[in-house]
Amino acid sequence: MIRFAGDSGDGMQVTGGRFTIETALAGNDLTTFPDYPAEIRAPAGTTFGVSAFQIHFGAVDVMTPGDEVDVLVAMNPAALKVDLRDLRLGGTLVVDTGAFTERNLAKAGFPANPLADGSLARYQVLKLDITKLTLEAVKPFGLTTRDAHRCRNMWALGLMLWMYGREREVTIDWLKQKFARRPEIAEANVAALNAGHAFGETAEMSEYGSGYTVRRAPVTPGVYRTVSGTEALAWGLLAGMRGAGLERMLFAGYPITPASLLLHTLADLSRYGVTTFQAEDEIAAIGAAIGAAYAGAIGVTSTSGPGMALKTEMLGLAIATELPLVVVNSQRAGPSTGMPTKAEQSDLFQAVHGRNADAPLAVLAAATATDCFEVAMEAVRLATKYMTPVVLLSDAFLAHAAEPWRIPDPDELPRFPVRFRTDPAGFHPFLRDPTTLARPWAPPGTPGLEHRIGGLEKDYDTGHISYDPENHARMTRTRAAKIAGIANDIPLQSVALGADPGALAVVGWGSTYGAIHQAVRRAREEGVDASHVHLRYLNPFPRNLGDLLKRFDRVLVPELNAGQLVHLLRAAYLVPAESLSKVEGKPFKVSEILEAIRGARAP
Amino acid sequence: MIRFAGDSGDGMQVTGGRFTIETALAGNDLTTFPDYPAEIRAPAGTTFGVSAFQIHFGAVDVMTPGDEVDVLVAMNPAALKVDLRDLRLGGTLVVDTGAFTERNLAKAGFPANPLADGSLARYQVLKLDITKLTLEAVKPFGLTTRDAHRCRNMWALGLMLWMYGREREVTIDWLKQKFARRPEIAEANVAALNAGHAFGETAEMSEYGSGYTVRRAPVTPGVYRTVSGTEALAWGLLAGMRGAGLERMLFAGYPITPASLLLHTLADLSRYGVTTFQAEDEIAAIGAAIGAAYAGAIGVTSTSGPGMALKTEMLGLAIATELPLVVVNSQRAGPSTGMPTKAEQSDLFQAVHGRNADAPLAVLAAATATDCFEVAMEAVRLATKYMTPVVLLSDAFLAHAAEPWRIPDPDELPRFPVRFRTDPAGFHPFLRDPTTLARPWAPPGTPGLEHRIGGLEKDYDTGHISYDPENHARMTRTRAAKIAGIANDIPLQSVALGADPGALAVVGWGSTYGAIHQAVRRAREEGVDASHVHLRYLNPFPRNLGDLLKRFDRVLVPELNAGQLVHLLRAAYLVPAESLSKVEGKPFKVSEILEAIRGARAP
Amino acid sequence: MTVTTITDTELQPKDFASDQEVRWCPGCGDYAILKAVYKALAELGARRERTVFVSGIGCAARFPYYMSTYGFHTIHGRAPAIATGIKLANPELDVWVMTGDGDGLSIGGNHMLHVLRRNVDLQIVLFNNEIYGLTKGQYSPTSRRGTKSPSTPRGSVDYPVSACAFALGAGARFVARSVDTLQPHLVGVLRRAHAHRGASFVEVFQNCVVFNDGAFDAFTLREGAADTQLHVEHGKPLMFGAGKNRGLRLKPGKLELEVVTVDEAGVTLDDLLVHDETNRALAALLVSLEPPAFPVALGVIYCNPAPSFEAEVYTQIQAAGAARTGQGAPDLAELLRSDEGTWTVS
Amino acid sequence: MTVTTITDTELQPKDFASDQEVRWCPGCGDYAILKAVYKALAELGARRERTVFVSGIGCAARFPYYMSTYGFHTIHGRAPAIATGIKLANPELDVWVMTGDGDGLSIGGNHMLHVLRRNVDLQIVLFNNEIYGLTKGQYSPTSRRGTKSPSTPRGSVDYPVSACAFALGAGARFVARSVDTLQPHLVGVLRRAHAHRGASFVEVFQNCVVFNDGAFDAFTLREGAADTQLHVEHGKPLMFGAGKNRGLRLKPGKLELEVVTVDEAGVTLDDLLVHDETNRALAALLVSLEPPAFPVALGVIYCNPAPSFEAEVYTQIQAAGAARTGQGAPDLAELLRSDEGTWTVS
Ligand SMILES: Cc1ncc(C[n+]2csc(CCOP(=O)(O)OP(=O)(O)O)c2C)c(N)n1
Ligand SMILES: Cc1ncc(C[n+]2csc(CCOP(=O)(O)OP(=O)(O)O)c2C)c(N)n1
Ligand code: SF4
Ligand code: SF4
Ligand SMILES: [Mg+2]
Ligand SMILES: [Mg+2]
Repeated sequence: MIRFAGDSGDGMQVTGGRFTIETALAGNDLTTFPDYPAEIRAPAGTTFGVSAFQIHFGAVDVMTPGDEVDVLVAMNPAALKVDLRDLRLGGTLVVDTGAFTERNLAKAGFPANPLADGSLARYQVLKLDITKLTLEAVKPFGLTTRDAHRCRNMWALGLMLWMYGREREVTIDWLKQKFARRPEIAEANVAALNAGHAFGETAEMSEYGSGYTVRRAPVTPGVYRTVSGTEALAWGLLAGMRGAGLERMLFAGYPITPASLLLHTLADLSRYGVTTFQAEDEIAAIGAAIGAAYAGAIGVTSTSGPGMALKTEMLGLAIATELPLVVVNSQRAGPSTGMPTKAEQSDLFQAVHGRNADAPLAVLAAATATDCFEVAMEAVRLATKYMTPVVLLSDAFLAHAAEPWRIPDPDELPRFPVRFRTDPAGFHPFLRDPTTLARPWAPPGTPGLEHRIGGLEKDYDTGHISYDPENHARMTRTRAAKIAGIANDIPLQSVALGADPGALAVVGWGSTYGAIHQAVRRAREEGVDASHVHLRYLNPFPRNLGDLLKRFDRVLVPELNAGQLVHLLRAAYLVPAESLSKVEGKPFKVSEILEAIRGARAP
Repeated sequence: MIRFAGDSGDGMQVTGGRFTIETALAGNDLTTFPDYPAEIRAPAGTTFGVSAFQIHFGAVDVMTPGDEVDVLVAMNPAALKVDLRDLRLGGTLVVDTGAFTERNLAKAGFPANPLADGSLARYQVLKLDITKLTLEAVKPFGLTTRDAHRCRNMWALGLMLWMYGREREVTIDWLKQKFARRPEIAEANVAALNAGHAFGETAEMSEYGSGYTVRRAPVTPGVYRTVSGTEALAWGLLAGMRGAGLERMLFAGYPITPASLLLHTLADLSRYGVTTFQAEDEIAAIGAAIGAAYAGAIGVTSTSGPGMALKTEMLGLAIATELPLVVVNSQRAGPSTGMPTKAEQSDLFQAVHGRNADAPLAVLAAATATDCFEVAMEAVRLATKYMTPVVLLSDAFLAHAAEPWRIPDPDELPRFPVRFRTDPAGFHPFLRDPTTLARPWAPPGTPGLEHRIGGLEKDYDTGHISYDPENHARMTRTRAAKIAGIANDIPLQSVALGADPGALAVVGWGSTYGAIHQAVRRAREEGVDASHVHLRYLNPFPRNLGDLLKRFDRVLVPELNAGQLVHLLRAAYLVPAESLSKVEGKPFKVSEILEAIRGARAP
Repeated sequence: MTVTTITDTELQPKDFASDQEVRWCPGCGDYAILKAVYKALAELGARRERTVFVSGIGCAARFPYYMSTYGFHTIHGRAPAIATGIKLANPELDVWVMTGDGDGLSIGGNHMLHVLRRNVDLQIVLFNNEIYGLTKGQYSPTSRRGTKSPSTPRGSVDYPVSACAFALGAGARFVARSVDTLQPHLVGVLRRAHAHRGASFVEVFQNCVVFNDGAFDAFTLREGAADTQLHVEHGKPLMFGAGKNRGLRLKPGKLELEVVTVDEAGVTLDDLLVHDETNRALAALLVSLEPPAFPVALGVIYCNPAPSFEAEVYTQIQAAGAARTGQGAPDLAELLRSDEGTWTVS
Repeated sequence: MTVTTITDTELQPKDFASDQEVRWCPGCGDYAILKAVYKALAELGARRERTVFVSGIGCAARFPYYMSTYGFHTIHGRAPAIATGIKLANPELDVWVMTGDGDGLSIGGNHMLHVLRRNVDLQIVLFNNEIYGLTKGQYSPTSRRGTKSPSTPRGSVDYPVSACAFALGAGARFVARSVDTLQPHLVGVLRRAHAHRGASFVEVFQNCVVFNDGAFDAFTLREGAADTQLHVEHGKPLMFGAGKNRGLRLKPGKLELEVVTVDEAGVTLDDLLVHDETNRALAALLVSLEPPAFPVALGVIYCNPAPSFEAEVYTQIQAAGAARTGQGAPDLAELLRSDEGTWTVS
């Protein structure tokens, strides 16, 4: 695993992105994870300003950004300060000595120069004056020092591509096209890239040889690209809209980290039938989405913890009026403002229980960047088929994580056309479909179906306001039955890896998929009888889940929260599930789960 | 049990109130329940305009408003229409024939006059032209017809007081004092009261004799009064403020049914150190309460379902900043606007789980009108001692229900003085008390303790902002441990009635206390081995609760929701607790619980 | 739920009434407003199936239940947000927002600000009874200082907000005022509001007979109305009074209005200010007039149209080369192809 | 957390700085505002222990961390509500609300409306950079039409709200404006705001170098400032310009301002409007002035004091016969005795 780390201005994200593509092209399976500085732009050279990009790749499916870094490229002292802790002992450290100036060392808070004081003895350190080497390489193109300096990342990329025996063509084309309007910049970057690569070839570097080259991973044929969780989510929502045969999606949001990315991504897609609306707050955002749903579009809103809290009352209205709505929650560390840029899975309770009164809705969670595409489509399907709000749980990690993705052929995508009500005969707005229990969707504009809906309780048989006691009981039961019924319309829970029945079921949900999967695989390699069960449907649960779990001696539930799914499973099935909790704003390490598995295995 | 029912304008609440006092004076134990029309004032004479007041009394402690009515006083056709359904077969029905005019019958939606069409055959019907009799009785005082008409309720009261052999003196004094400025009105009302009473004495009524007189109930000596749940809550909060030795309470609210009553009650008590503030919405209300808590007062806010939803984000802030706050939720039927005047217990999930992130707080529930006083004091104690928001769950029923109450001697009330931090030495705002884990309360104005707090995660050791992973885990654990630790500072869970261990534990919380208690008592009289366990502490649970429940073969959990406490108990203790759910916006009937107990008993 | 089938014949006021029994207190001003809306809709030939009434919570907010059009009784204070979503999903719909002084200016003030500033094409009718009616009489943000209510037993101490001053400050482009009891006037104002493309803000002084009876008697009572009401009309001098001879002018050199009498102290008609609907400063001065010193300004006080929000949104989307509908839009395949490059595995 | 111990000697600006490293982008206008606040506090002899800075969320809202006073970094948009609670609990405290254009006017618009109308005694400083800085550059309610941002790639279409026009419409009694880079002017405005009892609203044009650099260059650049800035002073004629000879007057007979040059076309000094802080209509006209046609009005535009909310609340409570404190108040026993009657069981 490689990590590129430098100052926000050093272009580490681009460098990582390019390395990713070249690696994917080389047929390796991989996952990547960018690590941006916290919300506020920090002074250059400081530790708050460090930006990093990490790629984990190998022969067979890789699902985590990995635990320990094999090669760390540190473009300045601050980056070294922040990221060294993750470099494995004996790992390779590439540093740009040119950036280790007094000033930068001070800014990073190094009392002495670590390159000099022997504190790096436990690593293989490559001290290269990348700055100087780059400036020389690009001299011919007469750039400003600033622009020339900006080519450092390409030099570093070139070196890394050489180390792992990767190609450069695609990147070179991309550079040319990207700087089409400023050819000298393009040329300079290409030159830096080549220089870095050439440098690798030179004698001094031979000992690192191409020992790093990694075997190809077997992959299904098709056209591939890398996709981030946010992109996959955005496109999945669009694909869902298409699948439902709807004309329009209204995506209403209010900026909040890490959810804003989805708003930005969809704002660019208006040509595809999505209207984006930046509302004055999260309440107005979900309100507009509900209004749009009432008017016959699919309403979507997206936010994170604090914003989710503000949507609580409106969710109640959507449940009471039974309108199709998708609410995406990119979970972050809390409570309150917490740690806005850090990932957590702690909004599950809120999604399932967090409203006044008995107010059930459907809850789904995406497991990987590419899974976001399918889960988003499924959310639209359930929302429109059951006339209900659906909460889709993502998190700060999935929002940024990227993976290679086989681009689906639009014709192979599912279709679940909505039928708007048009027939006035016998119509009332809460007349239910006998199987789904969904009410009819009759948008304004439909002649003869004029009707009124609202948050007050309604009569089961007429849809009028009703305070009748028995009726309220009946409506409450029906709302619950409708959501519970979704269990008959979703796949039975399967085991992702391992035996069933078995000794230990490791049950997860959301972005912990990769870490759990790797841990279970390694445990099995060690001969531990462990199986991986990963939930996409958190409310309702798949109808076989209880029986499935009861076929295991023990159930371990790793979560990035204080123990929420484990609580829901215990209540639902009375299984003595145990919690493996991590609340550090970071993904699980495979080793952490593996240890717990070993521990749980012991009787 | 008696119910007075009439038009909103007929003064049924006053009538009931007076009957209550006279009954209490006669030494009977009782509970009352007013049933107001829904929020909007409806046209006079219509069924939406019916106002009723019900008194249930007997020899030994009575805790429910009772199931079936023995005597129904119907002052007009609409009242008959609405309330007859609750009159037991063979019960006594007193009607004012004078009000059964064509117009009123039509307004009430009677095709034919029920007094004439024999549809009331199954009841003992007393047809009295109360209107005419009243007008005659008050003629001497030369009132306007409107005022004269207004005396009808006193006539009916007189009759009922006679029926149950009650005194009139206190009521007569009260009337004189109430209408001190308009003696003719006072006289007329007294005359009507006496006329009704006298009428009872006359021959035609003899068959109803004083057979209704009820034995005295044994009660602890002391000075008594009737108190509603809302009054008890208001005074309990004040008593809590006194107990904590605080100078001031800021009560910030936004009107909402049925919570507004508390705002109204406290608005009158400014002389006692409470400042009330009607905010622009529920968010601002809890915001102001948090600001006040930060500034060294006890902050209190009160609302109902939809308003509670809006407070979600602010609750997160209060948890993150660890400020003492009491949030009263008068639960009503939902979801969304639902049935605003109807009671439900469906906000328990929201109180315990309804926030983003791992955000624990303390949750208490009041069981009876008088219990509101103690629970309110306890809420203030826990909030100030543990520096945490406390959610106090009440409901639409408790808000209105009234009971006789032994007025406590202020000196016997608990004291739990707050110690504000004043010493700068070693201070930081998240320095914790080793036993309670509470942080210091250092209000602005204290020299040398200037500090900054906020919603971002803080360093455990300095209180500064921190994004450190391990620190976040530690803070999350600590916040949870602090709330969990409250379990060591509250009474062990006791059994309210019945054996321990036993065959069946009937576990309740909140306003269902009376119905469950009666049902368990009757079941035990039938020889069923059932016990009543009633929870005041819903988070954390008393530390012996798990063991206690495991000592019973079965656990039945009656709730006015779709099954929320039962879920929490199953998750916490893996006990196969069963739910008895009622969601009709009405209290349980004793019979409903009794049946369930009989059923649960059967193996 | 009634099924109303469309007839091609003109709809009468009564055709806009739903089958639901109207449940306001007898004598409530809301009845009159309901009547005026029926009349206005009939007069402007509204289609029931294309008309939507959106409300929050409150007595006023029960309004949609009494209409035979589409209706959405939402939650407290949020109607403008939901109405915005409706317009964004289907700009063809004719959307009305019915709100109260608490619903629209207390809990809902922020959405009101933004829907006005964005200029979403809606008719917003604010029933101002200066009280919280539905929750039984607490004071509201428009209640005058000293209002005694269940939550302010000794009288309120905060300064009320002026609905129209707020709307103007928020950037509203249509601000008008009327009174529940002034039927023809109210109908006219509602028609003007409907004709205006963009957010039309209409404040209606509405009498709450139960909790705030007579709050507006100072200028709404028939007798004396001529002297207490100033009916503004674009291009006409600002005149009022039984004698039709009193008017408003700028205090010489000052930015203040004063009441003058024509043909007294040398005042001529030409001295009077002429109403200019498009002048925001004049509008601000007019809405601030209060009895007894001044008459209350009624009618269309400000009207200065500009393109509406949802119209601009779709103009931009079309400009971005969108097909009319999501289904007709370019194929997803094109979108899924990456600008960062794809690769093929075979 | 630093423990700052009180000295009786005068506090210097630096004494108001906390030990926390300031983390705004290099060159951010927020630094200048922070400096001005330090200076203003020192000049008016503020006590650290009695001063509280309350903020919501945003770059601007990080402000309290950089103060050595008490501080509360609350949640997005809600600072005015929390500040109101602080004042109601302890009116003696000197409370500042630091907010941004998104925090104060987007999500927080409703609380801003009500805190202004209630006239709670606070200094409210709104850092207007016409952008959402903290969340990386989305447009805000004060962004001009056509603003390209991550959420509006083709430019925003909604009409911005004017912070000061909104404040005036909300009933604010103190409205002032300054610029981050105008140090002495800003310090002066902050001192006036502090002197005003009641809600003081101060809009500061603040440059976000990263996401909206140069947004205010049209009138904030040194060169030409004399012609693009109108520094208003109560009682002084509204004049500006390099030549100190240009001014504002009312278009004859109209409610509109026009720029005139003294001693040109017969214009004399007396024709110019004289600034009257207490005239709301004038204030509304002044805040609406925009370059290039007009200069931007800076300084104390409106100041018209009235008793503040928390003061009135306590006056009323005392009138109700309250003891100074809850503990000193009448005995509960008295309260618990019922007006409906009690009875004794022995
Ligand atoms: C979130 C929420 N808070 C409070 C309420 C209670 N509530 C309903 S209507 C209302 C105010 C009504 O006043 P107004 O808007 O003036 O309407 P009116 O009844 O006077 O016509 C309030 C506080 C509610 N339904 N929802
Ligand atoms: C409830 C909630 N919604 C959204 C956010 C994300 N957020 C933080 S600051 C901000 C806007 C900041 O803009 P502004 O108030 O203008 O401050 P600036 O950063 O420009 O100084 C937003 C949307 C949040 N923290 N909380
Ligand atoms: S309470 Fe007032 S506003 Fe509401 S219906 Fe009755 S009279 Fe009308
Ligand atoms: S993002 Fe803009 S406002 Fe925020 S700190 Fe940077 S420059 Fe300042
Ligand atoms: Mg009102
Ligand atoms: Mg900003």
